[in-house]
Amino acid sequence: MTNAFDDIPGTVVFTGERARRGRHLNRFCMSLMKPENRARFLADERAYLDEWPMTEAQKRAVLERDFAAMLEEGGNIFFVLKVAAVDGRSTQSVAASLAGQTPEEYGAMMRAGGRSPEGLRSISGRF
Amino acid sequence: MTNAFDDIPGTVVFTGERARRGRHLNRFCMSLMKPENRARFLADERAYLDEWPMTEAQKRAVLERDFAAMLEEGGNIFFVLKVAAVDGRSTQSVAASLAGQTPEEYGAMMRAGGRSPEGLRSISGRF
Amino acid sequence: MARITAGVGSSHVPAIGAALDRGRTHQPEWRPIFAGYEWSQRWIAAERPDVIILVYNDHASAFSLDFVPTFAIGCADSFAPADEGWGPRQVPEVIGHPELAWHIAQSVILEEFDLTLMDRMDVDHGLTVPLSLMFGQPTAWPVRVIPLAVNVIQYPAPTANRCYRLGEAIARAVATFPEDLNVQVWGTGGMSHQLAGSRAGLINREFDTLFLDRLSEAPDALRVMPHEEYIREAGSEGMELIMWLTMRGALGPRVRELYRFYHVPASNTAVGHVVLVPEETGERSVTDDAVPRSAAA
Amino acid sequence: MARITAGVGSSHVPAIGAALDRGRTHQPEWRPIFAGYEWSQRWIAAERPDVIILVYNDHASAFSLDFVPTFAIGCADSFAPADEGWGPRQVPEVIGHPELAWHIAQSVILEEFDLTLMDRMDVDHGLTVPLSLMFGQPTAWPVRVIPLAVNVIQYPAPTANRCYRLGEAIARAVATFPEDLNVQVWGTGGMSHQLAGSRAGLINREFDTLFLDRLSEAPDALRVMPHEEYIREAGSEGMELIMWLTMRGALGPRVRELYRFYHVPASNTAVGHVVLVPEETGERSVTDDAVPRSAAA
Ligand SMILES: [Fe+3]
Ligand SMILES: [Fe+3]
Repeated sequence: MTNAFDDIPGTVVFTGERARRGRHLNRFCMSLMKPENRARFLADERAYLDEWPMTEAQKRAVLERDFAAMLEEGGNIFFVLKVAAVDGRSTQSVAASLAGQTPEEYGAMMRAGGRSPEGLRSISGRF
Repeated sequence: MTNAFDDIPGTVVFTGERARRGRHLNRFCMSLMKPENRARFLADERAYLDEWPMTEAQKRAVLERDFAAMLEEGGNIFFVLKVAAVDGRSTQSVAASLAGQTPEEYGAMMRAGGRSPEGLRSISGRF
Repeated sequence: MARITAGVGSSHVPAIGAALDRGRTHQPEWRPIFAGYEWSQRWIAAERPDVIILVYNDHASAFSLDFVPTFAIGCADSFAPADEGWGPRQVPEVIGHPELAWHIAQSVILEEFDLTLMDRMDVDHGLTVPLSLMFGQPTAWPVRVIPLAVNVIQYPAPTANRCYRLGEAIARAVATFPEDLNVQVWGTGGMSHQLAGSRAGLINREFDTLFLDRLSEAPDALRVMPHEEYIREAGSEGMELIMWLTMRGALGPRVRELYRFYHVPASNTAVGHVVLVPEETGERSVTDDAVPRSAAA
Repeated sequence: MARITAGVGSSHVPAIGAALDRGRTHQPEWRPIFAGYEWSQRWIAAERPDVIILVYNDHASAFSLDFVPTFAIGCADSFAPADEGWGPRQVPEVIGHPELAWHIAQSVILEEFDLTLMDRMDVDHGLTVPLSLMFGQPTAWPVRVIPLAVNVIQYPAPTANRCYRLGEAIARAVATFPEDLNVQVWGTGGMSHQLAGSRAGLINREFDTLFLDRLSEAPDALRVMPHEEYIREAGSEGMELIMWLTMRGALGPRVRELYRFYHVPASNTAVGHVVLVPEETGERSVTDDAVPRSAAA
């Protein structure tokens, strides 16, 4: 099913199709809510990931902390942020990496009023 | 809040007020979904019940398998039936005890077409 | 395009499942009930639906009282039979249809139905007993199933009218699903019965008959009936009948009743069963030596 | 009788909670934000509401994707602050109002809103950060809270119109609660911000201003805006703004804006805050040296 928001550039809307694709990735992320799981994950990330029926691409995205790839593979932003929390990493630094900016560039952009919507409303140019 | 169904005789409608009153009784019942909890309960019923913040009246109702009292104390019928399941006891025998009938009387009544609604529609006599 | 070709109403008494699972179908107590579904088993074998949207209620199996959704749709790939306290029924796993389930969810939420989306849910006798009655004991269910769980055990349940309107919205959603699918909607629960309270054992054959008549011919009368009237006439658990209205709402304004069965008792319950087809597609759906509307027992 | 006396809109950025909890409120980055709530802290200290119906969304704290309710109302006696991955916030337990919560649930379900009833639910920054902004750091929250969680993280969220209509239904329910209670409704989330995707960092001050203007004066224009327009203009997470419409719907047709604050940024987000009163009770509600409508920052 195509959706009206497919026309919005650089924007991941978490549809049912993404939820299905990312089911086990997101369940893995949710497991990091428990301190004992966070400890087990940090002790041996690969072994912990191998307990989940995730795709290799999903596991690699987690191991490499590639948040754009996690979203691409069906991760929901609020679930993959739990991987950042394990690292003690801020939401802002994740947002920067999703934007392809350094944390410094991104932080400066936000302090200057954020990213303007101009030119970022529509792929088709309708808006 | 009074409800229209308060006028129906011999009928427990599981309202929010009952849900609040029976919260821990029903949670105890739900715990019996797990085989290990069923075993622990049967091994020492009183000790298992004492793990729950239930009222003494609720605990006594369970120990005595007084299903009418369980409903009175906020039990939901489908939750208290889990206590019967632990005993390997049928739903029909619980229904009989709620009706104040022997299982034989109740079974015969059901085979004969069940309890007639005549005279059992309304306390006020409006129906 | 996907299309809704028929609706099935059926009681979902746990003792019926136990009788089947323990090989008691030929005992005098149970034989009439299974006999009452023989026509429907032949009918559905010929109909070969691809998907059943199965409206039922959970009985303290998947949901505790910590979390009571009014309407919950199962979007998972599969659903395991629940352990209801004496081990799960030995019936096949229920295979879902996540693409259609998500399509329905999206469509009806945007039409302002406030569904809860379930990606993991065990299904209890409310769902598996009707499958057993209609399909017997296969090694795998010959159909995909989208579970739609309705709260009827914590007051207040949705209104009868809301259940009907959800059925209408589901029909609109199915009609826009691009795949060619033969979809049935089932409503389960009832008929008259009561467990909770000293009136336990209530059976109201007169009301049940009226309900079945009106279900086909005058559903608006059933839509406006308040909960207390369902409880007064059909018993505290007989109120499950509101779930049949979701099935009915999905079939459109006019239907034809292909089959009816009614029997008292199964354990504490009156057993009722109907097969309905939308009037538009009624002719095409009669694919078998269909018994004209007949009341057994 | 219970009555709704005011509505509060507020962003609920987690970094604001962290700044407060770690004593960073006087750092240049954070000071303007906390300053922007000073008027409201004085206002609410004078208003002394008994209950807040707090509309917010869960962020993968209480709900996994296995179970996504469109609308979930908290009927429990209390709600613990959630561990969002770095330990729970050190804020007081949230005390509920189960009698009013159940009354609302019953009333709106019978009006055909399909709520999920929660008797156990941890509450995350979506609920606790607005409490902190409005009440500071007390040892106990000076108000009871009914959490109303709205799904905005799994597409599709409820429509903006549905959120508004739920607010209207809540107002009807509150008006029939027999106890004399001063009730506020809060809508939280937003304003414009985006995390998911390469457009991360989006801020749309023009849209946010328009939204705040229309919230008071022309809410119908916000009700009919489709999800894609919220996402396009306010960002994928800025769509949280639909929750403000439940607050707005609860206030009735005409409102007066007592206070407004807007600031960019808090971490990734534009911070917005309004205090609204129903036009009928507006006069009585002004109990302090109310700052006339003012845009800070
Ligand atoms: Fe049932
Ligand atoms: Fe949020």
